[in-house]
Amino acid sequence: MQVRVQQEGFDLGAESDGFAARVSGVGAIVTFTGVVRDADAGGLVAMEIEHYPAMTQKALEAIAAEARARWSLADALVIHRYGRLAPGERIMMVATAARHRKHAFEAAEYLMDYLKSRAPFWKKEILTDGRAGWVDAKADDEDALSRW
Amino acid sequence: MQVRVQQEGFDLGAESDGFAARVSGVGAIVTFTGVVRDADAGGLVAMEIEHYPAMTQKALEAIAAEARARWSLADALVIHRYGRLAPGERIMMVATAARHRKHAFEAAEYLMDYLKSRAPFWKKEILTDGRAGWVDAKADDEDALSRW
Amino acid sequence: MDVVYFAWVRERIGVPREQVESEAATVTDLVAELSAREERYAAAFSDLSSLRVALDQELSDFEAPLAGVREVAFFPPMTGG
Amino acid sequence: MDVVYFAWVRERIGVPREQVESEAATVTDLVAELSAREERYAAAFSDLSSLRVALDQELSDFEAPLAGVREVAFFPPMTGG
Repeated sequence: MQVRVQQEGFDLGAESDGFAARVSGVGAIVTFTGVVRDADAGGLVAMEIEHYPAMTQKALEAIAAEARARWSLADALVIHRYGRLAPGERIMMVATAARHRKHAFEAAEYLMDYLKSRAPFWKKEILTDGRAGWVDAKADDEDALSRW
Repeated sequence: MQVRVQQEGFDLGAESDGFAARVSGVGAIVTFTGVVRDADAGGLVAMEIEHYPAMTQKALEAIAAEARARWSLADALVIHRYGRLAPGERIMMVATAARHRKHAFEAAEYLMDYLKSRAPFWKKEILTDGRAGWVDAKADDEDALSRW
Repeated sequence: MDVVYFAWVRERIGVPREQVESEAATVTDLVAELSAREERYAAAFSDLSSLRVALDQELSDFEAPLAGVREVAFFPPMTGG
Repeated sequence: MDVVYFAWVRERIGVPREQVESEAATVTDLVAELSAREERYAAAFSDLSSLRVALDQELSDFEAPLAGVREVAFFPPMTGG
């Protein structure tokens, strides 16, 4: 299991290859990559991601360990960035590997749902017109946790 | 949209990077990779994948086009191999890109469910003890289609 | 018309493809005609619920008419992915 | 104990971290104590339903006791991923 919290970018291809090369006996590998997209109203200059360094690594490891146990994953990977990111930059990725596709998909969605609402990150959108605002947590994201 | 049916292997990292580089305006990229895993009872020497060349490309394109329209995907990728594969080799991959993670995940699962039961591929397991047998379609896989 | 077979259907019938002269109106009629010709067809077509059919490379069903069809394919349920 | 703030809570209070001397028994007591001290705390803590609290880097709740706790963190609902 690998959990990394970092400011620098990551290489999606190399991470995917490395993850796939490390697992054996699996039939299914799922990756999810989160990308900074433009604000819903447009005009995004940057996304600033703040986190709680003393807590982040520990919180992500607990989430990944829970997913791994629950779906008997062969392995799980979580990478999450912080700092200032431009539109189109990759924010984070997860990867899961399991014998069956349903388990790999479910575990990846579980990781994403928990990262969204239980990992100590906060996003601020910086807009072209000079405004800036913290992204509100969505009720949908909180509700998503209830399915697990 | 890219759909490829091929005998040779594919480079998961390069395909993931290439796909991610081609899409813009998205927030979520999901990939699924299928790997030849050992038979449930063990002893798999090879998996032979037969297909219906005149139909395969067309069937995969129809499935990918339906997924793309249904979830407003920015793009979709399907690669599926045929021929003789050893345990641990990659059989196929799909990738989806959408604004929101739920759509990217659902579309990838839809692609997989339809590839499993509606794309003209058949798998034969060659075992160490000399036996060989066609993999039966699972009722579960057929049932999975009813959720879409 | 051309008739093509895949996976264990191909193995039981013994050829991957053949030309068939037939006036069969539907797939079911064609299946009955072939099964009456030789045992290997009867064996391959003994349980239609375990077979699928495609007409000109489109999934179809056993009641479909064959008029104008150039290629009929018989195979077991697909196992892609 | 150390008290740390993130996102708009940090911005309203004006510092990311401070040492607080307090005999508060629970998080709610600490919030009341700080809110009584200065307006900026009252503003940041005006709606507890929009706040989350972690004690020694573990998510907790406002009724939790503070005995033995070294670091209290206040922040809005998380938006990772």
